[in-house]
Formats: sequence, structure tokens, C-alpha cells
Amino acid sequence: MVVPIGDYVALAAVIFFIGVFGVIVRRNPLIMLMSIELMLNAGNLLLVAFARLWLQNAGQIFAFIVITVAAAEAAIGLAIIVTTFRPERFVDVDDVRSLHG
Amino acid sequence: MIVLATILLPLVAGALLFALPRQDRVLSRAIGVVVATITLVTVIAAGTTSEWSFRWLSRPFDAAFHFGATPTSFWIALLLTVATACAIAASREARLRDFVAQLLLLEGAMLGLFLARDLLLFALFWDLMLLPVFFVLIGWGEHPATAWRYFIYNFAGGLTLLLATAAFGVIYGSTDVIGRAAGPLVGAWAPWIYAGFAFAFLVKTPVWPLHTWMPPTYSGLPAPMVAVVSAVQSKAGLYGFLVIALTLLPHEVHAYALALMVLGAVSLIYGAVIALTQNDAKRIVAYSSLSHLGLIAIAVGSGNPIALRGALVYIVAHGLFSAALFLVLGYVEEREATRLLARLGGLGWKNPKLAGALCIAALAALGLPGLAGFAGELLILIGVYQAGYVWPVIVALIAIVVASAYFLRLYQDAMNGPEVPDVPVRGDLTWPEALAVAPLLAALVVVGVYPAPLLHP
Amino acid sequence: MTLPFTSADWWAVAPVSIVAIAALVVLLADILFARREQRYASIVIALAGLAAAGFVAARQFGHDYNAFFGGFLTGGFATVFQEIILIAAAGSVILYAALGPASRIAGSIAIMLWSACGAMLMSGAANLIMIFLGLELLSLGLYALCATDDRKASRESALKYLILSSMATAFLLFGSALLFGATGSVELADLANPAHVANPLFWTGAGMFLIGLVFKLSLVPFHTWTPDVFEGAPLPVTAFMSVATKAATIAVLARFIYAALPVSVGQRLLLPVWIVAGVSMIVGNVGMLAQRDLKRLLGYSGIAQVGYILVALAGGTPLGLRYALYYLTAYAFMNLGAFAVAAAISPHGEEGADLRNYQGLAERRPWLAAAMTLILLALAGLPPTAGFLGKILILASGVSAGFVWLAALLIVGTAISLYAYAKVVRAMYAPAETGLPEPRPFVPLAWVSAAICCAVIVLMTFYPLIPSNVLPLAH
Amino acid sequence: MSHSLGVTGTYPLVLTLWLLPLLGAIICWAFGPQLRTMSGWLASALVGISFVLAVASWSDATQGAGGTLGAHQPLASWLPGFDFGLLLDPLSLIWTFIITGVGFLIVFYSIGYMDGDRAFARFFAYMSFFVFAMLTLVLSDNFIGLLVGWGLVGLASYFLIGFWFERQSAVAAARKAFVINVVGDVGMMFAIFLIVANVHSINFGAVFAAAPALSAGVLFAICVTLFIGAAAKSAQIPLHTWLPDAMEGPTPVSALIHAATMVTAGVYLVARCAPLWDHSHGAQLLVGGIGAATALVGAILGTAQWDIKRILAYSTMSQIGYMIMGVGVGAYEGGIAHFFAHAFFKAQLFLGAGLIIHALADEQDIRAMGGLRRRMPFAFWVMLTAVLSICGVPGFSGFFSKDAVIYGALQHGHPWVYATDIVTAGITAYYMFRLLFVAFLGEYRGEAAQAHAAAEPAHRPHAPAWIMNAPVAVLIAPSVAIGAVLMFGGENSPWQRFFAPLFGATSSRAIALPPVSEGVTTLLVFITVIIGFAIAWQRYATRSAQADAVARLRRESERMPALLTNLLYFDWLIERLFVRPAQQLGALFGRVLDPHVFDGAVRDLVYWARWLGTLVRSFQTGLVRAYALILVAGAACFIVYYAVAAGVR
Repeated sequence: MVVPIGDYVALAAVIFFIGVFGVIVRRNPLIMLMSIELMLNAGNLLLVAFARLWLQNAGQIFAFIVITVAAAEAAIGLAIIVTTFRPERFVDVDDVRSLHG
Repeated sequence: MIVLATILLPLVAGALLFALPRQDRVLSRAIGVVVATITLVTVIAAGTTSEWSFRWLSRPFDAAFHFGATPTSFWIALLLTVATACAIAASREARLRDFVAQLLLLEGAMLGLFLARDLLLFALFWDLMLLPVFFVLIGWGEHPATAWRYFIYNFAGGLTLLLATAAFGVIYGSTDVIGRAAGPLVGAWAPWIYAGFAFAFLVKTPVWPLHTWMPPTYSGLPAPMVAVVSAVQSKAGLYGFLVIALTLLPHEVHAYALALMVLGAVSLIYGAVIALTQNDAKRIVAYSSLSHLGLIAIAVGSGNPIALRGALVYIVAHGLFSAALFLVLGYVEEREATRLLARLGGLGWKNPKLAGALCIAALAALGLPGLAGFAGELLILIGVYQAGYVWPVIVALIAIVVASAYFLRLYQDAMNGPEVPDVPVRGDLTWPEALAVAPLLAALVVVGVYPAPLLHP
Repeated sequence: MTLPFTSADWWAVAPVSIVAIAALVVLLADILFARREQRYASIVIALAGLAAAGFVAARQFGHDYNAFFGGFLTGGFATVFQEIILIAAAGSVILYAALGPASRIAGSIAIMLWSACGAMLMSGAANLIMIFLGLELLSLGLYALCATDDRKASRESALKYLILSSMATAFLLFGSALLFGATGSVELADLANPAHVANPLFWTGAGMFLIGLVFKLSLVPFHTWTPDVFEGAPLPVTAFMSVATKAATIAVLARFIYAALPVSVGQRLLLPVWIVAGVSMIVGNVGMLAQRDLKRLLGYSGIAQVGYILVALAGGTPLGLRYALYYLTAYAFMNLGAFAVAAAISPHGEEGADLRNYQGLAERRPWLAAAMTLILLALAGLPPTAGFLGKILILASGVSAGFVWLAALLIVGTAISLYAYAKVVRAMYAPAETGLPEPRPFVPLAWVSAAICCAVIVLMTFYPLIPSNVLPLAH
Repeated sequence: MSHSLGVTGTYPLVLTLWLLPLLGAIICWAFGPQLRTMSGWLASALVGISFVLAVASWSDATQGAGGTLGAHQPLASWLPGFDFGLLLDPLSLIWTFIITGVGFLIVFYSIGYMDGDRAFARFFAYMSFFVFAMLTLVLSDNFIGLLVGWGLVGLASYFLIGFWFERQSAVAAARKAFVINVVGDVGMMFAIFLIVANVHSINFGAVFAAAPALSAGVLFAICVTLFIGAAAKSAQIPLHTWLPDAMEGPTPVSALIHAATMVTAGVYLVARCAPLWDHSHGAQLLVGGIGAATALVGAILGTAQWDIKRILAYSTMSQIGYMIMGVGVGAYEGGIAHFFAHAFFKAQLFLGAGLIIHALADEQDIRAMGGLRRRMPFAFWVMLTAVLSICGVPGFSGFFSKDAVIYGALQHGHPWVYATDIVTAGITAYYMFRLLFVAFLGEYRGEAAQAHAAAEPAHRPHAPAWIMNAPVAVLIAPSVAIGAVLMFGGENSPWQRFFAPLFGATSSRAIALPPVSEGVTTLLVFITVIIGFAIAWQRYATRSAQADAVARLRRESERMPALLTNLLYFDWLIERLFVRPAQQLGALFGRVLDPHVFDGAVRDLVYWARWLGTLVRSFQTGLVRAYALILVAGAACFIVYYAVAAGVR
């Protein structure tokens, strides 16, 4: 059976929203980073789905590139988080608010 | 080409003056006077014939670095150069080098403004001429808030001017239009563009109720600077009305003439009665300036040829006597360490020269027949009456009576009455000081007796 | 089949590759040289690379090159943006030298060059993949650069930038995906096909795509990261970020507006952008009031300045784009000049970023004060600076395009900004306070670059460098 | 080509006599310290020369007839229709005689009077300047030139009233005089606007030629506004209040400016503009009425004064009332004649008073005088002749001129004016003789002042007496005899014939056949004068009155009705109606409106900008999650818009 494209869009949207939600509500930077990955993957899902729909491999290429980039981003992100929270024992983004106003 | 030199000379000289050693007061003043005098000569040499033009923009509208005096701006430029020379000669401020430099920069910027034949160039110099005053208010002013008032009001005006100029250029296709027989701008946007210009001009003049920056500025600035500012910078707006608005937006000027005249009339009487009750001598002159320039606004509103010619005479006259008044009051303050009428008095006995100078200036200001102020007032009012407006004439006449009262008060409270013991009386005017105001006073008499050259542009 | 890659493709990406290679050389040189020479070695190499890239890019100008199957177009307006980005990079690299001694110079410079590569890719990107790639290359570099300082603030700015920017990128990606879904193509040129103006996927996709761009332009309400990141990041990084990111993103936005939108729906589709631009002109300028940190101040000012530039683009005419480029060029020099002055008065760390240290600067360093004044005048749009002429051009194109309300907002915003900038000027010309750190005697690099910036700002007023030809926008 | 009453062409003579006093003024002003006493001699010499020149130009000034009469000297032109020139015709000639002639005597007298003053030279600079200004006024051939002179004499009078400017009272008086005169100038300016708007020329000739064509309303308006100027300058009610205060100036100033010449400028103006008044009956009625009223009011106020100079000031006001009335109703020759005679006897009165004041060390209160007839007989005879003349005792100059005026009122059909004048004549006699009796008869009452003066002889170093006595002596002759010489013989007296070419024959203008003859008029006037004299005699000159003069005078001054002590409340009204309101308005604008309303509005704008800034910054909490939330919220708005916009077609 063929899953209609609408379902893919809906699913992607849901994943994307979960990601957004995660970033907003969670205070642990690691989990926030994961939520962002989730958002990106929602995009990937769409790309692949549409690539299939249009029989256009540009979508897949796009998706591969996104995955690579996301990996790099994760790497840099972790590095930053580590440097930021090296002094503290618990990691909580709400503790970093020296810059404001 | 000469006209370009005229503008660049003070600007360059002013910039170079900063390279002089700081302490060198006499030398910097001497340089300033010389430069200003040379500029005066070049202005005369350039006359209304010398022009210089260089393409600036071709899109979105034509604009050029186009300089050249119009019959009107020639006289104002002359006034400017004379006033600046006298002001520099009269400068005794602290950090004199920087002060003289600022005066020269101001002169250059204003020459650019009045000699600009391109609207965009006009707008550029409009903003430029505000900067030296702002810097002097910061560095030499009495109260920081004054600088902000001046800055906020005038640059707000400058911005509306900018927007109006841009819109004008887009609609008209070119801003290289000042002083040439270019047709008027027509269309739905014309009133808005006029509003943009008018706001800037009214703030600068100033006209009630946009005037509240002016009294603190005029009383806070050092005398030589305020002499130039009140003498010439305050004329930028009126020049704009006379040369730009009346030629490029005549229909709008005519359509809203009544509003202009009402504002002018209110300024006339409002400034006059306030001047009647002020205690600070410089503020009295400041409010009198509000009152006097309202008269020119009325002249513009009436649009009558005699009134407009009279307006030019009065522009020059007001420039001369307000410059003289502020310079002399500067001398008084320098000697008595105060400018409050309540604390001054009886200077006339020991300082006859000082008293004489203040007397002539004040008499010219209150429109004594035979001096420059009178010729301007009379012609303006004749024209306004001819144009069929009676009420502004009556308001103006009342203001003239009040003016006689407050200028006499200014003169008598400072110079007459028993000598006040507690103020330190220094000597009478020295010759250099006297020579710094003499040209202005002489010009007042000459223009008052024979204004014909200004009347036949 | 033959290999589609031709020498023309290599030539097209030559500037980008030169910069990338220069970055590698910097790292290698870092190994070779001794501690003391390292800084200057990496600086010289970087500047040489940037200069070479700039030269090549200049040679390309006026011709029509493309690479990656038309995914990367250059020779037209892309070249102008690349030049601006290269200038920004060069200026920021110089700042590294101008500032006091700091470790990890080579690494930072290399990363900055790679970010520049990303920005240059964006300015030429003609399809969604290339845009995403360039954007991420730029951003990833910047995340790292923000953290290169030892201050806590620096790390914090990195974290904030990371989280928020990646989020925005995710929006952009999701939007690109939807656009792809709506049109079946990743080429911007194909989006313009009026066939799918009715497609809600297309609209939503465009919307989310624009969110990503508007975030990078830090327009309200996507501006919240800007002040914090600008303040926290090291001074050279802020300088680079403030120019390169804006330039690259405006390039993408311009291409999107001019090449990728069906004419019929163009204005309706962009209305939110103009609105946020208008709001930003006000918010950015009021935000500047009562700021105590130069970088933060310039962050807010940047929010407003981008708003001005968008007014020029609002016309949707090539002319407007050229005015935007003119203003962007001027803006680049204004910012770099300001940061150069800041560097010139920073003895140890970044004292130049603290506005309290500008009290009475005119007494102690009259020329630096004069330069800063001129730059602030330019930012405020006062003569005799390119800021003035740029404002006029922007106003003209905005008015001629019928966006009078934007022009009016611009005027109001400028009025407010005047007050904010003038307060800095007044501080510099007010009598000095005691106990302020004595600015450094003479910092050749900083003084020179500040002088150059001022000279350019003034000269551009009288000889407007408005790029003549900015096409082609799309393949 | 410039229109004028005079024949066109140049006439350097008038130019010279006009400019000589200016030259004197400039020299005395610039080189006063060097010249010292010489400045006085120089100034009087130059004024004297102008007088000689004026006499020399007699024939040229009176030549010609009708439209082109007198000599003319064009000066300059501002604009078409704004041509300036000098005109010397019979009218201006008469004034020039008085200005330069009497002026010369008074300036000469001043050399003695001002001797030793710390600003001796400045005084003569001002005096010469006044003569120049007054000549400008009477010699101009156009309204603007007239106005210039009008303003300049006001300035000169301002300087001289406030000459001793360490005295606050003098300063205040000077300011009051100037401001009230500016009110007059402003009135004349308005007249000029009307004239230019209707005639497009400022030139007398052109304007008068066009007068008949003007509508009655315009003509009346022109006359009224012109007369505002005349009233201010000539101290006609209600603009007279400055004149008594003006007595703060040195006595020669009062003699020259505030008696002989300047204050009669109004008379000159009306006479000069005769063609306008001839065509506006309303204006004649108004001016005649105000003139008569002024005459009466001045006389009444004169009866209540004790300061010798203020008495003379009010008498001046009253006499000018006569003149204004005369020229107003159309009896031009009469009005001018009275001006002519008045110039002599009033100058004589003031200079006589000057002799007394000078001798009594600045004592001006007649209550502190008395018995001066024996102490200063010369002064007594001077005053006596002048008083007889001013009262119009038959045979004296005042008799002829005053009768001409009074009868003229009747001739031109103003019986009420006529009646008022006759009453006034009586009152005049009363207060003038009152002055004479109180000051000169009885015993001397001013020992204190006398002692004070004697105590310090250096207090006022006396000049050689002849410098002051000679001019006064010279004046006696004309003030006694000039009337008999010139004005005797009604229609064909030399006076009438002199002015005939200018105004035409009197009879031709007389509109009503007088019910009573001139002889009856003379009789009536004489009777009232006798009555006035009798009352004065009864109150001040009788033995009983002399006995306890001090007590009587004190009682009188205590019982003086408030109406008189407050000078009929003119000053009070002006203060309440104009001065105070203007000051209160200024205070309101300057202290409330300006700082709090107009400036406040702008300050509020700045405040709101700052407030907006704090609002914006309050969103910068520094919490990354908050930022993310804001971002998402914005994104939501975007997406909603696009979702909706996608639907909209």
C-alpha cells in the first residue's frame, strides 16, 4: 500500500513541533541540542518524501548534506556546551544569563 | 570656480586650524579674521555670476555639486561673511583655537547652504551647519540639556527636509533646481513635500510653537557663536521659503499662506511680550528674534513683491543688529560677569563706547526710523497691507510698540541708572573690541538710509 | 557521459577556494613559525589570501559564471557581496593583530576564513541546497568563533547563538523542504513558476524559509540573540559577524525576492518582511538608548540598519538592490572603522568596547575621537558621509516604490538613533573623568584601518560607488 | 521724476542748512572730551549758520504759486514711488526759522546753563542732533521722510529727557516719552500703508493731488491715523502724559523741544496735510474737538501744579491744544500763527524759569520761592511779559494769534470748540498769574535751599550771566511785538498774505458766516482773562494772602481734589489697561506656556522614546529559552499569515 504524501507532511510537522517544544521547555542544553536535531530530521523526512513523490534525487542529496552538516553542528555544539559548563556540576541553561538588557 | 573656493576656504582653514598649537590664542584669532575677510572678498568677487557645477547623481534623480549665488543669497552670504569676521574678531573664549575653528567650519557650511543651487546639496549643508553649533554647545555651552534641545529640534527638521528632498527628486527628476526658472512641482504629493520643507524651515527660523530650543540655545552659546547663528543660521529657513518654496512649490505656499501668517503673527506678539518680562539680557534678544522673524514669515505668506523685497532687507537688517547686540552683550557679560538686568546698571558713565554700541544696535532692533530695521519693517508691512491683509499689520504694529519698550528696558537697565557697586566694572571697549562691532553698526546706518541695492535684485 | 565539471566551474568558485586554502595555510604556518611570529605570519597569510580572492573576484565582475550545475552563480551582484565579505574578513583579521596579545590566533583566523567561505557561497547560491550549505558553513564557524575567548560571556554568547541559530536554520530547512515539495525543484529559478501560487505548501514553505533569513538578519522579533551575542563574542568576531552575516543573508534574500518569486504574489508574500523591517527600524534604535557597551550598541544599531537596507529592496527594482549594495558597502566600513577605533583604545582586553572609556576621548586622543565621531555621524546618516547619501538613495527608492510608510518609519527611527549616537559623541567631547584606562599610544594597524574606513566613508559621499550591473540574479 | 510741492531741480542751500547741525552733532559726539566748552560754541555757531541760510533762502522758498511752490532738492529713491527729497516752502520755512532761530538762542543759553556738567559735550551733541532731526521732519517732501524725522526727534527728546541718566525718574520719564511717541509713529506708519495702497506714492505732491479722488472713508482713516502720530508728538489727550514727566530734562531742553519746536510737530503735520483735512469734515471735527479738549484739560491740570516747569508743561499742552484745534478746524494761518508766537513766549517762559532754577540751586517748587521780584528783577520782567503774551492780553503777540485761532473755530462752524477755547483762555490767565504771583510776590520762602546753595558756592559754578540773559532778552522783543507786526490786519495782514498761496484765502474756506464778529470775540476773551487774573490776584496777591502765604499754600495743596492730584487718572488708566496686562501676559507665556506646554511636549517625546527603549530591553532577559520562545512566537505569526494568505485570492 502507498502512504499518501499528506501523512508524511503531517508526521514531519509533528516531529518538527516536538523539536520546537523540546527546545523551549527543556533546560538541559544537551536535550535542547537533540531537539534541534529532531527539527532538522523532520526536514530530512520531508525532503526524502518529496524526493520520492517527484522522483527527484535532489531531495535525497539535500537530505544527505543535511545529515552531514547536522553531525558537524552536533560536534561543535557539544564542544561549546562542554566548555560552557565545565565549571558547573549541573547543566542548566537558565544559569547562563550574565548577558542581558 | 571662485564660488567653490569661497566655500572650501573656511572649511579647509577651519580643519587645518586644529593642527595649530593649542595655546596660540592670538595667532588663531588672527588667522580666523584673515580667512573670514578673504572669504568676504571672494564672495564679492564671485558675485552672482560665478558658478561651478559637477555631476553627482544621475539616478534616482539628477543631482550636481552646483554652487553659485542667487541675487538673494549673495546678500545673505555677504552678511554671513561680515558677521563671521566680526564674531571671530570679538572672540575671547577659552580654548580659542578650537572655537575659532568651529566658527570657520560653521561659516563654510552656511556658505555652502546659501550658495548651493542643488536641493540635495542644500539638504547636505543644512545638516552640516548644525554640527559646529552642537559641538560648541557641548564644549562651551552652559547646560547639557541645551545641546540636546538644539540637536533634537533641528535634526528632526533636517530629517523631514531629507525625506521631502528625496520625494521631490523622485517626482521632479532633478534636484538641480535652485535659483533657476524651473517650473513648479505639481501633483498629489506636492503638499506633503511642502510640509516636509516647511517643518524644517519653521523649526530653524524658529517660528512659534517650534521655538523652545532657541532661547536656551541663544543664551547658552558663547556670544560670538550666537551672533553668527542668530544673524545668519536663523535665516536659512526664511531663505528656504523665499528661494525654494516660493519658486518650486508656489501653489502650496499660496494655499497655506494663511497658516504661515498666523504662525508668524503669533510669534511676533508672543516673543515680544515674553521679551518684555525676561531678566536675562541674551534671552530678551532671543525672544525679540522670535518676534522679528515672525514678521518675515508674514511677508512670505503675503507673497506681495514689495513685502518680499522688504523681507530681504529685513533679513540683512536683523542679521546685522542681532549680531551686534549679541556681541555687545558678550562684552558686557565679560566685564560684569553677569547678564541679568537686575544686577546690571549705570555702565554708561564709565563705558560710553559700550553704551553707544548697545544703544545703536538696540535702536536698530526696535525699528528706529533711519536705521536698517525700519526700512525692512516698513516695506514688509506696506507690502502686506497692499496684499490686503490688515490684521497682521496691526499685530506687527503692536509688536513694534512693545519692542520699543523692551529694548529700551534692556539698554536702560544695563547702561543707565545709578552705578551698581557690586558688579566689577572693567574698562571701556578697547579699540580691537570696538572695531569688531563697528562694521555691523556702520552697515546698519548705511542699509537704513539707502537700502536700494537690496531692493533691486 | 562526460564529466560535467569544467574549468569554468573552478574559475567560478576560485575566490571561495582561495580563501579556504588560505585558511589551511594559516594553520600549517602556525606549526612552522615560532610563538612570537605566529600572529603576524597568520595575519599576513590571511590578508594575502583575502587580497588574492578579492582580486580574482574583481576580475570576475561583469561576466556570468556558474558552478555546480547552476547552483552557484557569480560574476554579477554575487561578486559585489563577495567583495564586501572579503573586506569584512580582512578588517576583522586586522583587528586580531590590533588587539592586545591573545592565544589561538591562527585557529580563530582559519575558522573566520572558512566562515567567510560560507558567506561567499551564500552570496552566489542559486538553489536551496547551496543556500543551506553556505548558511551552515558560515554559522558553524561563527558558533566556534564566539567561544574563542576565555571570558564567560564569550562562551555564553556561543551557546545562545548555537541554540537559537540552529533553530532558525531548522525553520529554513523545513521551509526549503516544503518549497521543494511544492515545486519539485530546489532551483530558486523554478520557484518563480506561477503554476503553484495557489499551493499552500509553497506559501508555508516560503514563510518558514523567510523566517530563517529574517533571523540571520536579526529583524524583530527574531533579533533577541543579536545584542547578547554581539556583546559576548570577541571584538573581531563581532566585527566580522556584523557585516558578513548581514551581507550574505541579504544576498540570499535579494535573490529570493528578485528571482524566486512569482511576480503576481511577490508583494503579498513579502509583506511580513517589510513589516518586521519597519518595526526593527524603531526597536533597534530605541534599544540603543542607554547602552553602556559599544558592541551591544552596534548590535542594536545593526537591527535598525538592516531595516533601512530592506527599504531599498522593498522597491523590487534592480535599482533598489544597487542602493542596498551601496549602503551595505558604506555600512561595512562604518562598522569596521568603529571596531578599529575600539581596538585602538584597548590596552589589555576589550576596554574599547566599554562606552565609559570614551569619556573625554577628544582630550586624550583627538584624532581617534574625530574618527569615531565621523563614523557615528555616518551611522546616523549625517553629512559629510556615505550614510547621508545612502539614506537619500534608500528613501528615494522606497518612495518611488510607494513604500512611503516605510520611509516615514525610517525617518522616525533615524531621529531616535541620532539621540543615541550623539550621546556617545557628547561623552567623547565632554571633560574626561579620572581613573579611566589610558588608551594605547599608537596602534599602526588600527589607526590605519580606521583612517581608511573614514576616508572611504567620506569619499563615497562625493563619488558614489553604486555598482553598475548586478545581474544575472538567476540562471 | 519726483513729484513734490516744490519746483523740481536742485537746491544745495537747503541741503547745507539741513546737514550743518548733523555735522555739529557728530563732531561734539566724537571729539567731546577734546573740545570741552568749545563744543557748546561750535554747536550754537552751526545752528546759527543754518538760521542765516534759512533767512537767505526766503525768496526761493516763497516763489512760485499753487502746485509748485518753494524750492526742492531730490535726495534718493528706494523703489518706484519711493522718492526722497527736501522741500522748502512757506510752511517748512516758518518752522525752519523757529527751529534754527529760537534753537540758536537756546543752545547759546545752554552754554551757560550746562556749564560744568560732567557730560557737557554730549548735551550739545544731542541738541544739534535734535535740530537736524527736526529739520528732517519739516523739510522732507514725503511721508516716509517725515516719519524718519518724526522718529529721530523722538530719539533726541528721549536722550535729552534722560540726559541725567543716573536719576531713575529721568530714565523712566525718557522711556515713557519714547514709547508713547512710538505709538504715534506706528499710527503714522499705518497712515503710510493706507496712502501707498491707495495712491502708490509717498510724495506729498502726488498724495495731495490724489486726495480729492479718495473715498471719504479712506481719507478719514488716513487723517485719523496721521493724527495719532500728531497727538503723541504734540501731547494731545490721551497721549499727553509723557510731556509733564519730560520736564526731568534740563530746562533748555524743555524750552526748545518740549515747548518751542518738537511738540508743535503735530501742528506742522496737520497744516502740511491741509489738503487731506480740507476734504474730510469728520477729521476736522475730530481734531478740532481733541485740540479744544486738550487745551481745556491742560489748563485745568495746570492750575493744580506746584513745580514751575510742570506748570509750564501743562500750559504748553494747553496752548498746543489751541494750535491743533486751529489747524484742525481749518484755520491754518491762525494755528501756525499761534505756534509762531508761542515759540517765542514759551521759550522765554522756560528760559526765565531756567534763570530762577539755576539761581536757586535746582529748586523748582514755587511754594519754596516767593519775593523773587526784588531778588531777580530781570527774571521777573521776562516772566511778566511772557505771561501777558500767553494770556492774550491785547497788544501782545499771544493776543493776535490766540484770537485768530478762537475766531477761526467759529468761522469754520464749531461753536462748542469756540466756547471751550474762551473758557480755557480764562483758566490760562488764572494759572499763569498764579505762577507769577506765588513765585515773585510776597516774601522769600526758600531759605533752606538758599542757604544750601550759598553754603557751597562750588556746588554750581556760575557762568558769566550774560550768556544766559542775552538770549532771553532777545526773545522778549518778538514775544511782545511779533504779533502786532505780522498778524495785525486780518485778511490782508502780512501773515495771511504769506500763506495765501499755500492755503488760499481764509474767507474762501470759511464755511459758516460767524454769528458774532471778531471784535465781540476779542471782548469775550478779554473778559474771561480779566476774571482769571482777578481770581489769581484775590487768592495769591492780596495783602491778606501774602500775610500767611506758607500756611495758605500748604492748606491749598492738602485740600487739592484727588481728581486733580491724580491728573484726571490718565496715567492710572494707561497703566491698568496696557502696561500691566502686557507684563502679566508675558509672565504667563514665559513662565508657564513656554517651559511647560511647548517645551514640555518635546520633553515628553524624548521620555517616551526612552520608555520604549527600556521596554525593548526588558525582553532581553538573557534566558536563552525565553529568546527561543519569542522566536517561535514570531515564527508562529509568520506561519499563520502565510497559511491564511495562501487561502486568500
